[in-house]
Amino acid sequence: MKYIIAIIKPSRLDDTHAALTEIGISGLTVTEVRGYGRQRGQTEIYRGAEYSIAFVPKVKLEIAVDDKIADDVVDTIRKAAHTDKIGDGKIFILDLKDALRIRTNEMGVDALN
Amino acid sequence: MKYIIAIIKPSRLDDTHAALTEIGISGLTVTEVRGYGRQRGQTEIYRGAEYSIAFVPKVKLEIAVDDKIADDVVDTIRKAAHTDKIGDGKIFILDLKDALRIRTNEMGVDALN
Amino acid sequence: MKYIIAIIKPSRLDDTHAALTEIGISGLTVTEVRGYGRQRGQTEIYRGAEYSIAFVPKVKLEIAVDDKIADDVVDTIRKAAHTDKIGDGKIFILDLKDALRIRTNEMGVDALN
Amino acid sequence: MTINSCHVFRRLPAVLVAMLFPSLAFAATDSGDTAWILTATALVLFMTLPGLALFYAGLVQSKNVVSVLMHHFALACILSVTWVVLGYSLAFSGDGAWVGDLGGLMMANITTETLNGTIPESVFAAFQMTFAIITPALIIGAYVERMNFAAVLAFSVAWLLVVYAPVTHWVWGGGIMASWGVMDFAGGIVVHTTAGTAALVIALVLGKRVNFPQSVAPPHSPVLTMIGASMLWIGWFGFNGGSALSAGQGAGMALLVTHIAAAIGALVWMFIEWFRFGRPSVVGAATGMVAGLATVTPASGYIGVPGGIILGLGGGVICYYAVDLIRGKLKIDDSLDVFAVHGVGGILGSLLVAFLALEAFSGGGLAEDVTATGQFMVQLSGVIVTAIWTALATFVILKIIGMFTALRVSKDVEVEGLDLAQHGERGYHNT
Amino acid sequence: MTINSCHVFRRLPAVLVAMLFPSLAFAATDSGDTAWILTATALVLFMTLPGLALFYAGLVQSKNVVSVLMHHFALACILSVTWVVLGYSLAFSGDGAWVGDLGGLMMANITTETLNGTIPESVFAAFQMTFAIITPALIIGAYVERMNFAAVLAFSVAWLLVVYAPVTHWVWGGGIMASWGVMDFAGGIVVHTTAGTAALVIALVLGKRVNFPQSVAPPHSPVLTMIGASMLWIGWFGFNGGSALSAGQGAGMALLVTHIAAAIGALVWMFIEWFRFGRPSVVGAATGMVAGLATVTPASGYIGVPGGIILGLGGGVICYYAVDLIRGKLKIDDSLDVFAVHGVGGILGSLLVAFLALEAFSGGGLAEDVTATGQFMVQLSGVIVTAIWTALATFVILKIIGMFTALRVSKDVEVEGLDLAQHGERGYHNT
Amino acid sequence: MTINSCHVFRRLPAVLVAMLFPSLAFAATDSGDTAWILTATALVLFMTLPGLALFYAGLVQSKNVVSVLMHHFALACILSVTWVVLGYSLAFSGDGAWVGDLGGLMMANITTETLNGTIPESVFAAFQMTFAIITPALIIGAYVERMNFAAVLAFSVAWLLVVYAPVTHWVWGGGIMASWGVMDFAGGIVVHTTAGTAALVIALVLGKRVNFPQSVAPPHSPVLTMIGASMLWIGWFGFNGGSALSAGQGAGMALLVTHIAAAIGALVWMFIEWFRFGRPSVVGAATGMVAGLATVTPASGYIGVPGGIILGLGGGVICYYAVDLIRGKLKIDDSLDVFAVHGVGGILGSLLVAFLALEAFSGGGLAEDVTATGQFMVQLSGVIVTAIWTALATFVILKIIGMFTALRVSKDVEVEGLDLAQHGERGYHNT
Ligand SMILES: Nc1ncnc2c1ncn2[C@@H]1O[C@H](COP(=O)(O)OP(=O)(O)O)[C@@H](O)[C@H]1O
Ligand SMILES: Nc1ncnc2c1ncn2[C@@H]1O[C@H](COP(=O)(O)OP(=O)(O)O)[C@@H](O)[C@H]1O
Ligand SMILES: Nc1ncnc2c1ncn2[C@@H]1O[C@H](COP(=O)(O)OP(=O)(O)O)[C@@H](O)[C@H]1O
Repeated sequence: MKYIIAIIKPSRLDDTHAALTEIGISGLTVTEVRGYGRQRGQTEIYRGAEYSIAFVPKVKLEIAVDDKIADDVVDTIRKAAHTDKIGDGKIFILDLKDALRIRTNEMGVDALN
Repeated sequence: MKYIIAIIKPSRLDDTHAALTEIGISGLTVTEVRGYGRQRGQTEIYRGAEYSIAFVPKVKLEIAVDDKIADDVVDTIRKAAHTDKIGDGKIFILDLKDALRIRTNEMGVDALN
Repeated sequence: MKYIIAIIKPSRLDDTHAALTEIGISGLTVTEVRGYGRQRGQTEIYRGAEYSIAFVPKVKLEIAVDDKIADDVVDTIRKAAHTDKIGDGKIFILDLKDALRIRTNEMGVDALN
Repeated sequence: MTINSCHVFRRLPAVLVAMLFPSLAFAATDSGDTAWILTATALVLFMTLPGLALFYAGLVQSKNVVSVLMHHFALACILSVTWVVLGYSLAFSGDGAWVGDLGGLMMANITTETLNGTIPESVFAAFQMTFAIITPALIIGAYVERMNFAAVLAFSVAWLLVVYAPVTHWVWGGGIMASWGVMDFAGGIVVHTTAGTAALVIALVLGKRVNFPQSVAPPHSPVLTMIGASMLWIGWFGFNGGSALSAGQGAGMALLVTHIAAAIGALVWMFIEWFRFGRPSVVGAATGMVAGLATVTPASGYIGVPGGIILGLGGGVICYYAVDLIRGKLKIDDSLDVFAVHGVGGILGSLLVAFLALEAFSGGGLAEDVTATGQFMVQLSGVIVTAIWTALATFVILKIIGMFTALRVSKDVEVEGLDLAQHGERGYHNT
Repeated sequence: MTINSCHVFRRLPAVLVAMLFPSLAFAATDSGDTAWILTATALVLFMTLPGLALFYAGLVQSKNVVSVLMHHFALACILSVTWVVLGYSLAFSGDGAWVGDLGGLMMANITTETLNGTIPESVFAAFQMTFAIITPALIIGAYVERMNFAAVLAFSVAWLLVVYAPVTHWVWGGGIMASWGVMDFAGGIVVHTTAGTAALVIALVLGKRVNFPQSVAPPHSPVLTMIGASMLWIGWFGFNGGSALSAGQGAGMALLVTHIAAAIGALVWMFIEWFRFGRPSVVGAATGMVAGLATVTPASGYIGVPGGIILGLGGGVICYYAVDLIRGKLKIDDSLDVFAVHGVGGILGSLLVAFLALEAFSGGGLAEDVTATGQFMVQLSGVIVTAIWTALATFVILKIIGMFTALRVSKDVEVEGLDLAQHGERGYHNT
Repeated sequence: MTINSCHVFRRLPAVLVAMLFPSLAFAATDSGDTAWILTATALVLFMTLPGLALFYAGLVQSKNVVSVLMHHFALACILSVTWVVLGYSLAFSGDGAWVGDLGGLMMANITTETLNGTIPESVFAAFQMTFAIITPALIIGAYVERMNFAAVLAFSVAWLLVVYAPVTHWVWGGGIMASWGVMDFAGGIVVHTTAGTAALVIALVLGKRVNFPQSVAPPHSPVLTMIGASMLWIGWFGFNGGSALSAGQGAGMALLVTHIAAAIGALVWMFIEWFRFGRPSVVGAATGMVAGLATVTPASGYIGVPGGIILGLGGGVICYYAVDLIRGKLKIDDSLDVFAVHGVGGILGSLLVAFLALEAFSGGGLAEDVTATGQFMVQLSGVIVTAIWTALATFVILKIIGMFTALRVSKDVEVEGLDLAQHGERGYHNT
């Protein structure tokens, strides 16, 4: 199994979520995060001065998936989150040793969907 | 070492935390997240219309543990977070290569407790 | 590649970020989290009673890096986040299988910087 | 606020002074009346700052909260200046049928001697100024989350001069509608019909928000909305009660019926929601309250308790279904339902006053020789003429401004939120 | 507010008018008095909306913030209607000893001619209505985070009619306690004893919150609580100052002593916390302020500056330890300490006024031939009779309502929070 | 508020009563005037609680929001007591040139008979108390995020007695500056010059915040700041309008020019930001509003509409560049720009009033035989003497307090935030 972490633009969350649902992903977890990268934070005004904000708001998706569909999931996220502008974000893929559904005690791939 | 990620219901946080403390877990990290899964988000009312919320509030626990106690920790979380209702959440287990305590520069298992 | 997760004190974020930028790290992701560890939460007052708060505010950094510079990054965080007081935090190092830049479709190390 | 109402409720002490010292009478301010209108001025400004600002700000997404607050704040400032320089004169100077004259430019005629009834003219002008602020501010609800700030300012200033000031003159400044005998105690026509109509036109001209109607986000902060609604309720005591321009029976009864209509409007909305969805919401109750208040406004100085009850009921029910119609069925993105709540409510009250002012409903009665149907036709004419002029003028103003600056922000800015892009601020920080 | 106080503080101009034109005197409203009571009406409504609502909302968990706001908002609406239809009549119509009559149903007798003292009766009725709103609203603090919304509404309406209106009649409506000579300027008995006692009973009948007392969460927003507390303080000027029903020496002194007691109550609480925990909290200071205000309320029109100081001190200290006792020791989940703060404070002030009204304390003095001890016994009787009736009636109302609808929400709803389950809203969104 | 102003704006009815019944005249309160000053008292307290508290709280980091609110709340309490016990006497009792006497200790002389002009003395004393609260509260902006709470309290109490009360006596209590003929209608010298100067001194004595100026965080909540600013605006109607001490022409014109200056100050700031950065901010507009208000304050009772416009413009522009100078260039950490906005604005208005009061600017005119230049020199002397005394006294008070308790919190506490460490509370919770 793979543990996929995607950092995307908040404004792409709804579409990405919809696209994932379409390919049958039935579970994921979302966190509000702040990102630093090539996309620079905007500046804020405060009483006659501009302050630059190092971090920009991003959204992190975490999705545990079976190895078989990992590529498909990555591809789907990539397409849905894509705006072709700096700051579109990254997808990271980690190995997932095991998973467990708390309600039923199912393990492994069975826990995921 | 293992890096355990558990997504649970916010209302189970206190009990789960207490249960983990009891088995000697002395460190963990908590994040407010939003989850999507079989449990559907509730609907909200806004001026004559209902809106369904895709995501439900969840809490994410991250706990780095020695391999020896990983199973025990997973089990403890499972029991404490269990309510037997849809949406109880998942536990994910990843491999942890290394750990370091910033204060003392201890590495590996020593950094964990 | 490595996926480095660091839990540090919020007050060390700016300096740590600056130190990482200096060694050429051009991307990272930050999350507000709450931590439980040896450092105990402060107490709060409410109408004639003190309540102890189990969790203290922490900040989580996530940085995906090439294996070659992983040690350097860990070291830089350690130094910058260090205050020599309990609660300075931890650094966790996981294996990263793959990475992808959404904008350009670059993969692997190329996606990181 | 109308000349009628002043006559009806003229208070005793001024009369007394006049009888004792005829030569002094012209100069007599009544300290009690003045105290109340000073207070009412504060209350009505409070309705906009921060009342309406919070009410609206809570309803949008958090990435636009600063922009909504800024719209209100900046309008309060720029419209005050517009009012002082030109608006007051156009509304209240001279006796043209259609518009005032330039005799009161820069409020040059107001001194510490001039009076309006029993209060200093400075107080009257300031009180009226707070109405000239909140009316264009009501329209904000139609264009939140997408209108360009420069266009917001330009539109509001022009609209104040071309729509609000003349209509005020027609009704309260001794103009054409005053001569028809239109009854509008505190602004069913002057405030709510104009603002509501303009909201509809601006919503159509600007177009919908990018995510409307598929995925409109629910209010980001019912807390702010509830705080704002409470302030609107309190402030409306000054709005309607102050429109008596004196602190006597007229103000008292206006306050009482205003309060009743607010309470009933809110309850109606709450129970409809409860019935339909099983869960009454605080945003719903607050909206019903505003509907009740808008509806009672034109009638508040002419009716008794039964009138207040009926207008609360009518306003609550009809505005509820108006929201459904405009936003739900017609898919017009009058984003915060300005027309459906203020426009519809204000019009409803402006028409019903013809009947509810009758003594049969414990009202103060109509003018001599006027029948309820006759008055109703007068009211209807007033509403229609005002709505037509407002719609036309609003449309033309927008088209002209559109030649000089963008009416809408870019799609990118709309998606990212107006706060950072237009104002360099975020509503809520983590640090 | 009492007939006594009206006599003491009757103002000159009305007298003057009466002397000059006896035939007009019956119809004379005083514009200054009216201006102040109109303002005071706005101030007291402001205490509930949004003052008390925010004060309480900040103290609960964020998953219940909407429900607390909604309780206040809905009560303000439904109790206004109840007051208009029936409550006002039961409290102020007729001269029965125990309850008013039905002569004032629907406020049908109030016209633009009727007076109360020197102000229009419409203003008096509206001012009293704001008291009839806030008193049941105070009780909300006892049942937050667990009571079922339908039961909240039903209970509050019934309680207004069965407890509040009669007690008001006893004390201020010329009923039995007025004839005993009970002194209650602005509601130590009528408002605070009734609300406090009811809170205790409802807390016992409903039972504790699931997490009480092991893991009660601290206030989710001291910011909201502080804002609400500030509004309560400001609004209390209208509550106590307005109870003079005129704008003269009586109102002035009431405002001054009210302010002093608030300030001292807050300081007392703050210094106790500082001493015990090393850290004075804003929620603590705000609570002490409310304690001081509740304590001074019954006395505010009868005392001088020294009385204000003593009541602030007494209220601060005694309410602090009452909280400790009720919530800390007895583990009664009167969740936001309504009895310990309002009840105890109001009773304390109602008893001490017998002494502090003496001229020795710069007070206005007692009625002729009345000793401090005699007055004290009268006050004690008033408090006891009111508390007993309130306790009984509250208990019975709850039991009856419990036959028709659940008093509490289910445990699941309580754990998930009332906001979404009962109102379909969340207090704070991310978007 | 000055004796002058009372004369100018003395109202008719009191005169009337005096003519009819000379023997009663001494005892006549005017109910209208009293109603307005009761209201104004509520409005000015509202400026501090929660107005200024929110305005300042929104500008700091979220880890210090409770501490800022607590500073305001605790100061309101402790300064009220200080005022009652000693401050009022030092300011308004006796006729010394430099300071009052102890004749009014504990407000012992205030009864329900004593008057100030046409209002009860209790109302005058309470109204003045609200000024004695807000002036030290303004200084909070200089020391937020680092000053030790115990030192905050001690400093403010001492400062009230050593700086505020005497200066009030000089200007409004019949002291030395009153005899010079200094014009200060509502506190350009008494309030803003003193608070501004003290802010500068305290900023220098305390030193900078650890992260100043490299990484100052932007305001954590423009929403709170905007709410607070709105309340300041509304409340300022009571501040300046109430300083007429009557409800007549004087109050009306003061309110009108106050409003205009606020609006223009805000617009000036907004347009400068728009021009410089392309994005006008709500915090900027609110700051400009305060600058306009501070600037118009000393002049508000003496000028006409043109004066209001000029002071709004002048205050907006000059305070904007003063912020740049003090915080930007000189790197003085007067954290929320108290001197640059209040001090500079108040001084500017105190000087310009000498010209703007002329009839050429539609002002009320200067005293007989006084030229504008002559008046200007008087004003300048007033400002300079006040600034010098304030600076000296502030410095000495801080040094003395520094012997008994730490003026600043430890660096650790500053980094972690004052809220938990000093008050055991956090502003915002997750639960
Ligand atoms: N090495 C990294 N490790 C973790 N997160 C990263 C890394 N690089 C970038 N990110 C995240 O991805 C977001 C987008 O990256 P950025 O460089 O701005 O644009 P792009 O993805 O288009 O190159 C950043 O805001 C940050 O949250
Ligand atoms: N594949 C997944 N990857 C990551 N998180 C998941 C995944 N599936 C579910 N979750 C998380 O677990 C939570 C509970 O899952 P859900 O399907 O609602 O109930 P259950 O765990 O009882 O099957 C979700 O809200 C989501 O946060
Ligand atoms: N085993 C663990 N797994 C995950 N996070 C941990 C673990 N132990 C500690 N942490 C995180 O590190 C933070 C600091 O740990 P703590 O024990 O308080 O101090 P120190 O790092 O100085 O030993 C905690 O607040 C928590 O967020």
